[in-house]
Amino acid sequence: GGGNSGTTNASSAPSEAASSEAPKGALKVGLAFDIGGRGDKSFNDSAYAGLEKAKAELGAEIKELSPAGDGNNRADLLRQLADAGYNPIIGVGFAYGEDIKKAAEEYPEIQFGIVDSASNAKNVTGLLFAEEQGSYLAGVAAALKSKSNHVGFVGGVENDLIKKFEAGFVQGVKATKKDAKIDVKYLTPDGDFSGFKAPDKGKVAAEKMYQDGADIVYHASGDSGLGVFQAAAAAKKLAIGVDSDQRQTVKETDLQATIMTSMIKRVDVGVFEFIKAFQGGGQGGSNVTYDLKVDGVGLATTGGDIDDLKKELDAATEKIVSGEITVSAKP
Amino acid sequence: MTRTRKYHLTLIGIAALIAVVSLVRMISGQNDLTSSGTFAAALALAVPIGLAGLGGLWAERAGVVNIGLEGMMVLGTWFAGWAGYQWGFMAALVAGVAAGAIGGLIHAIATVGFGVDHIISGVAINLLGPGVTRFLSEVLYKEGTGASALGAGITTSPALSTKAPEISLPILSSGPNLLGDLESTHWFLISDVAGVLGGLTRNVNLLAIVAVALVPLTFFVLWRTAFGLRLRSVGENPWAAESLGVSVYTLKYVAVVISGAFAGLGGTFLVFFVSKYVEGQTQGRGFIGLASMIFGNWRPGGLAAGATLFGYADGLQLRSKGAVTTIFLFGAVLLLVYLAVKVRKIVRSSGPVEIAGTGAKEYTTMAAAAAGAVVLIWLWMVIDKLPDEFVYITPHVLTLLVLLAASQRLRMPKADGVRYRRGEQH
Amino acid sequence: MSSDTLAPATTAVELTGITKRFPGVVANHDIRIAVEAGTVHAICGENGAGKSTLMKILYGMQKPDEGQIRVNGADVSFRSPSDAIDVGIGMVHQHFMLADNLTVLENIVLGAEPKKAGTLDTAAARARILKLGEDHGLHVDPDRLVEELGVGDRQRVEILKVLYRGARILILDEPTAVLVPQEVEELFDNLRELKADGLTVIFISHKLDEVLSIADAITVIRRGTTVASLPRSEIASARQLAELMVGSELPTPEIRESTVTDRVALQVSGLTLGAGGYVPNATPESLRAAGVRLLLDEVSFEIRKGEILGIAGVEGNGQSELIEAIMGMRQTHGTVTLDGQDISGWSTLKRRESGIGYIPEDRHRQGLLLEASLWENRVLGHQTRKPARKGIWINRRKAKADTARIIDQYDVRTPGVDTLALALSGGNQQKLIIGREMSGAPAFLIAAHPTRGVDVGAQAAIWDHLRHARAAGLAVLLISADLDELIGLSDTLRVIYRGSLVAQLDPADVTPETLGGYMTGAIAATEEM
Amino acid sequence: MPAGLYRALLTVAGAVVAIVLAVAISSVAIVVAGASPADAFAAFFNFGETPRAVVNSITAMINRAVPLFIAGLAVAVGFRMNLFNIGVEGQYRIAAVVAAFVGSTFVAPAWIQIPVIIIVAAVVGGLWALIPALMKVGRGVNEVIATIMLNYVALNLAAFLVRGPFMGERAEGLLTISTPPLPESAWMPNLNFLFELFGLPAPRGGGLWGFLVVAILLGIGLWLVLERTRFGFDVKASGLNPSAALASGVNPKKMVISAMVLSGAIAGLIGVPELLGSNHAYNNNFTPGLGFLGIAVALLGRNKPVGIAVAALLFGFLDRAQGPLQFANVPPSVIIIMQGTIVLLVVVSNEVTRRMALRAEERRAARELGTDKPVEVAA
Ligand SMILES: Nc1ncnc2c1ncn2[C@@H]1O[C@H](COP(=O)(O)OP(=O)(O)OP(=O)(O)O)[C@@H](O)[C@H]1O
Ligand SMILES: Nc1ncnc2c1ncn2[C@@H]1O[C@H](COP(=O)(O)OP(=O)(O)OP(=O)(O)O)[C@@H](O)[C@H]1O
Ligand SMILES: [Mg+2]
Ligand SMILES: [Mg+2]
Repeated sequence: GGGNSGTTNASSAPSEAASSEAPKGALKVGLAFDIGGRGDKSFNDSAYAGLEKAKAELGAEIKELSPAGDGNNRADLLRQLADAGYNPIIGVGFAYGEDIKKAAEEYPEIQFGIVDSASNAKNVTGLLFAEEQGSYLAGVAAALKSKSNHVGFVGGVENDLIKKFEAGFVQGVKATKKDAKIDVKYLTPDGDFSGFKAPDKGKVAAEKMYQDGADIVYHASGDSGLGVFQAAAAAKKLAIGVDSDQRQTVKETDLQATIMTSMIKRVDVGVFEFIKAFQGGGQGGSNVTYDLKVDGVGLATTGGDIDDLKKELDAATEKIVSGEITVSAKP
Repeated sequence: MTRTRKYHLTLIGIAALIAVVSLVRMISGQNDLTSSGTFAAALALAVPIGLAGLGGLWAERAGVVNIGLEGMMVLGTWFAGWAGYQWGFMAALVAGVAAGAIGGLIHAIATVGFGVDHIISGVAINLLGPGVTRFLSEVLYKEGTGASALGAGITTSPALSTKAPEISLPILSSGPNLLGDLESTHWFLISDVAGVLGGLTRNVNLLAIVAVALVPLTFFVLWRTAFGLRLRSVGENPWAAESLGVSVYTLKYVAVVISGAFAGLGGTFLVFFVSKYVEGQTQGRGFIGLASMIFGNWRPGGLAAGATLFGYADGLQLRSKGAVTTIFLFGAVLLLVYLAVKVRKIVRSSGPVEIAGTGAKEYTTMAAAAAGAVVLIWLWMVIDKLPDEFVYITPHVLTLLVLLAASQRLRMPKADGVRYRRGEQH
Repeated sequence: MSSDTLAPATTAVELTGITKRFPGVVANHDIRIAVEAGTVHAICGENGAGKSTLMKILYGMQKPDEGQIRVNGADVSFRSPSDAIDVGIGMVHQHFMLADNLTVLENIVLGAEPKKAGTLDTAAARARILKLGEDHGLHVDPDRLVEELGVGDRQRVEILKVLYRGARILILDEPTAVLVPQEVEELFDNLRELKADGLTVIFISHKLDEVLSIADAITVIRRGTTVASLPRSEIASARQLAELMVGSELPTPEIRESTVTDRVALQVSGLTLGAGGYVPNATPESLRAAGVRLLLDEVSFEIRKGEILGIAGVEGNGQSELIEAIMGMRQTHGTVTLDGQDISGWSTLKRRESGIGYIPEDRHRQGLLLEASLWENRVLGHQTRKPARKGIWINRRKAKADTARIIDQYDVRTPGVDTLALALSGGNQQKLIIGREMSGAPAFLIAAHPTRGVDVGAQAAIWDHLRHARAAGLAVLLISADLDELIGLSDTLRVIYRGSLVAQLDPADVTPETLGGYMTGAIAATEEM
Repeated sequence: MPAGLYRALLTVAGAVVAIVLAVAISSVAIVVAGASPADAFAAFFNFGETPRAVVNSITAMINRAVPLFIAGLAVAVGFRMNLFNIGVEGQYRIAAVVAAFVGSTFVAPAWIQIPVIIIVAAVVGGLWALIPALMKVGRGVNEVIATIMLNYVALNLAAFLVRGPFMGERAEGLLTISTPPLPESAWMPNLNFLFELFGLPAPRGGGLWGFLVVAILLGIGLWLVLERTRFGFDVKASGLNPSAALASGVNPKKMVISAMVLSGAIAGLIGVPELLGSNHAYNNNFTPGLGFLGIAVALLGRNKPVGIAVAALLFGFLDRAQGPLQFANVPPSVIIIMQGTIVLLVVVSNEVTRRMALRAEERRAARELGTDKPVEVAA
């Protein structure tokens, strides 16, 4: 596939926008979270960090809204922010794709940003992350660290976003060790988001992988990842976290020790840069991909478990940035 | 007498089942069918379902339908997480059980006290459980709180400060681990038994043992004590019970509160399993527990079988896709066994009456069974990889199939779901 | 109110000034009764007179608004039945109070369980029950499920429940309503024995000759108050007693002239049903050969227009199955023909549409929607017929008008057609059902216990309606436990015993005693047809 | 006072008391959360500053109420005869995905295509509900457990269909998977002119769903069916007393099948307003949970269309406040607590008032008969 085709042309957008003149008047930024909402110690909190930074550094007035537990009111939240005079407005999560598109058509005078989904209107900026690239690095690290030549991947929900993680990871492992074995398991089908809230299922799935001989399991399963870490701790093996630096967000010391690294996705950077660009007069209609080149994704080094792989990882990063390696977004 | 025979029959049945599964394992090479890992997972996944089911059993035996188990379980998870991170696992246990019991009390007040329809009150509790817990998280786990510093978030509590002990059987399952060695030989039957036993005796959470013990305990209390007799009489005919001086309201209250406590215990087990509260971690197990109770004909043994079946299928599904497809093979073998039994019976007793009376229908079912077996074997050979969506639903479909086969013999308590008012009998 | 401080010490129960009001109804008003110890004291009164309420008060199930209860000379005040049980009172209720899915033993010991080491001591309980059964001639199998028992056995279980608790004062609220004469005799023998042992019995029945045969004293209640309290010796006849009860003359169900025609309305032939339910392709012979117990065993009869065919039998001998087979609610072997047309394969609905009316044995269970209005109850069973129907719609206007007609013709005491059925007393509910089933000129009527639990006044009215309809050519299948009713109303009598019709009798020269003999199998079958 | 009016007044009074109590309980929660109840309740009624914001808010509330209303109707059909269709959730998902796919494949003028989509949804929902009905009638399988299990099956089947055979193309970079979009001929006209009638601006975007009209007609139709037809009578009879219904000639098997299928067919329509009104495709974010909420709505509305409409609007009203509450710094979960307590308290008060009404009825009957002379024996 060519999921990352937008990468190169757009990744320079933030810096371009930042240089323009900032408009006068109060900056009122609205943000609508994905299910889970603020305080999830992950994706949403990362977005919020970007928002707070905008408040601190750009003097923005901010308002953040969480959707209902089943996410039925996403579109309403966007409209409510728009009606209350917020501009720009950011939707966190690809699930806002359709709703942002409609809201953007309804409110052409307002700028929208959407995390994890491509721009789909004149006044929408897609804030994309090259998860597959970060996952590729996770794959490289896993392959190098694995003694059994056997690693695993646990996905929360079998949707295309999580499949990007799987695709990059598998490619990274295979590129490093051709004959390595990779177990893949998703917890729930697409549309059933309970897979992000099922640590017990994550634990059972990861347990099986460790029992079969895998020694490193990468998870992209939200709160279910907790189960993966526990399985790793019980089996005295390793795991790779996702989204934020989980070695820091997870507070249990026994679990921290199992988290070899985490694939970080800098939603905070994306959100902040988008707001900054808006202040500089940036217009939507294009995508910004936060990839390895702009440090939009990457591996966490807390704990120092992968410090010895720095050379190999830098090399892989180099190749991806230079375009020598293209990481596919589809398994 | 009859009881011993039933008991023996059950044992023989289980042995036969393991033999068939072992056979299927040998044919298909799917060792996960009887691996200790699968059974450990099955146990862990079955326990919360079984506890919810026991909760349902207690309530329904006293005549109160409890569809609010899910909500009570949610309350159990949250409070177990909240107390557990501060004061350890014993506190988690107490808080989880108490929270579930309070959910039960609300249900009891509505249904027993006010005579509200049982389903409706349960639905309201299912709304309230997640709402209240989310609210509590928003208040107590928000940024800047001490809990937040300990790793709490809006969707999770901090980890339990102490964990419930896990227990292994010495020599057999730990240390020399004889069962593990046997299992890895993959011998017919022997490895399977070793796998099953190993899975059920290695690193078992204390609460799982408690939960399993609660099944016979429930049977004992409900069927062997005076209290149990009174409780069941209330579910069968509350007016009769009332006329004999049994305090119907009190018993119903007690039963429903215990029911909620069981659901809360199930929630606590979920928290123990991953050592913290995670929003949404009950995953509809309250409903599945209710289903397993109906499946088990409102009896503890049957309920445990239902929960085990579900846990097993779910564990298998999570662990190995390949093993799940062998369910086709398993079904085929079962049908063939059924056919063999039928044929033998007909050959042996060729009484003309029986054949005349019931012949046609019998032959039709036999033909259907044979055709089914052929189709299943064909499916097993053709579909080596089912689409994932079909793998996820294996437990549910299995439950439906078993119900289709066995459901007509079910018998629920006669006054189950009936609104009872003292002194009113139309 | 200020009477007997001098009451003799032998008074077991003394009720003074008992008043109980329900919303809008005064069920008991200043009732006073004194029951001597060691006697059988009967209480009589028409439906709704307040007998059951009074007994429930004595048993602690309801609290009196005013009045005093004295048991064995001591003032008592009951908060619940357990208080009453504690002072030695036991009650057998008008309707069975048994849990079907529990065993006899469990039903008996419930609430007074013997315990051993925290568990239920079933062995001790079993021994005690068997001993009690031995002593009082009440034989039951303690380990059977109650749902498998017939009514006679259930009645015995009810009495054992009371005895098991060591009650010295027994309240029996209409215990004989479902028993046949032989069983009644047996029960009375038991009661006399209990009396001899010094127990006190309070006995309620609508069957006045029973009352006269067992009671030592009789209290009559009318409209919630005591109107008379007499020793048995002061009452000459049932007629006199009835007049005390209702203040007028006792009706009789006799028919004088025959209206039987020669045209067959309903013909039933070879109805057969095994205990395990309907088996396709089976025949009575094949079922018998396979050892299946038959609930219906080749039942055949015919009813002509203008004829009432009475079927006598102890409950549980296949009457319910027979009715359900004729109504199409249960699949059986054999054929049912209505007006020469084979209707065996028809649905219940179609049978009703073609002119079968049905007065069910249990009006609350099968006859009424208690929480629906009277006019909706009028529509029940007539959904597809005029005047209730208009195309796919229910014709509310006409249905209401027709309900008003029934209320008028059948003297249903009600404020109006929109009243909920549950607000009516049992007798009035029954009259509504009869009016409904008679409307639309049915060709054939099944009347199961048409006057059960109905007081004498309403009874007479119901008999009258049956007689009129019969004169107009209606064929009736009458099933009743009231043998006087059966003998008095029927043109032909058949006896059902263990699923088959065992005797055909002439109501003109049969006595309740011989009838009872056939019903219990004491007299051998003399099948003639 | 006529008995009917008395009963209605009693019911309304009970509901008001219940809501007041629920408000009091939620206020406690709000105070605990450190916010002011006054602000919170102001937020419920704060529909926005500008006319357009008000219009948007009203639209959001009604658009939320429409599917809830239909879900309530679907559930009520079964509940009226004590048939517990817990499977509404699965029925509407399956129906929506199939209807969306059929609608995108079959193109015709709007007046043909829209009805076809609606009919397809109803048929699919009805067929899916037929499964538990047949299981119950044929094998005596309890419908509660069967429908719960079938919900999981439906959810997965819908996911499979939208990811597999029914998947449409999607724009580059979009991660939502959906069926092919409906052609414009299948877009249901909106009702924005209603706002214009009052001189208000039209809401933007999809606007007020045109399906509202269908829903109202459905409610009236169902009311007629349940209250005025023979079928409705049979449903009521089966619910009040199954054995009496049987003896009256009602075929219980037929009733189970027809009520379940009718319930499923209505359930099939739950997703249609969203499909025709705004999404124009079934995607993997399609609004979930309507079936379960439908149970609460139906019970709150006492299984009667008018009551269900009121309950659905109440839920829509509460749900709409999710945003405004957060603007007022109140945790939005207060809404779920309010919904739960309202459901619980309203049913408690329903029960209390129902009993009071019955008591009054009996008393009235007794009073009016009180003048009767002693019973006379008819000759
Ligand atoms: N729980 C109650 N609530 C309201 N009214 C009641 C209640 N129980 C009885 N009644 C009223 O009290 C009156 C007396 O009823 P009761 O059952 O005592 O009559 P009864 O003499 O036993 O009649 P029957 O011969 O039919 O058994 C009834 O007519 C009824 O109106
Ligand atoms: N438990 C009760 N609660 C409320 N009302 C009652 C109760 N029992 C009886 N009633 C009222 O009493 C009247 C019926 O009286 P009652 O039960 O004495 O009739 P009955 O002739 O004995 O009928 P049945 O033989 O069917 O019991 C009705 O008005 C009914 O509403
Ligand atoms: Mg009575
Ligand atoms: Mg009585």
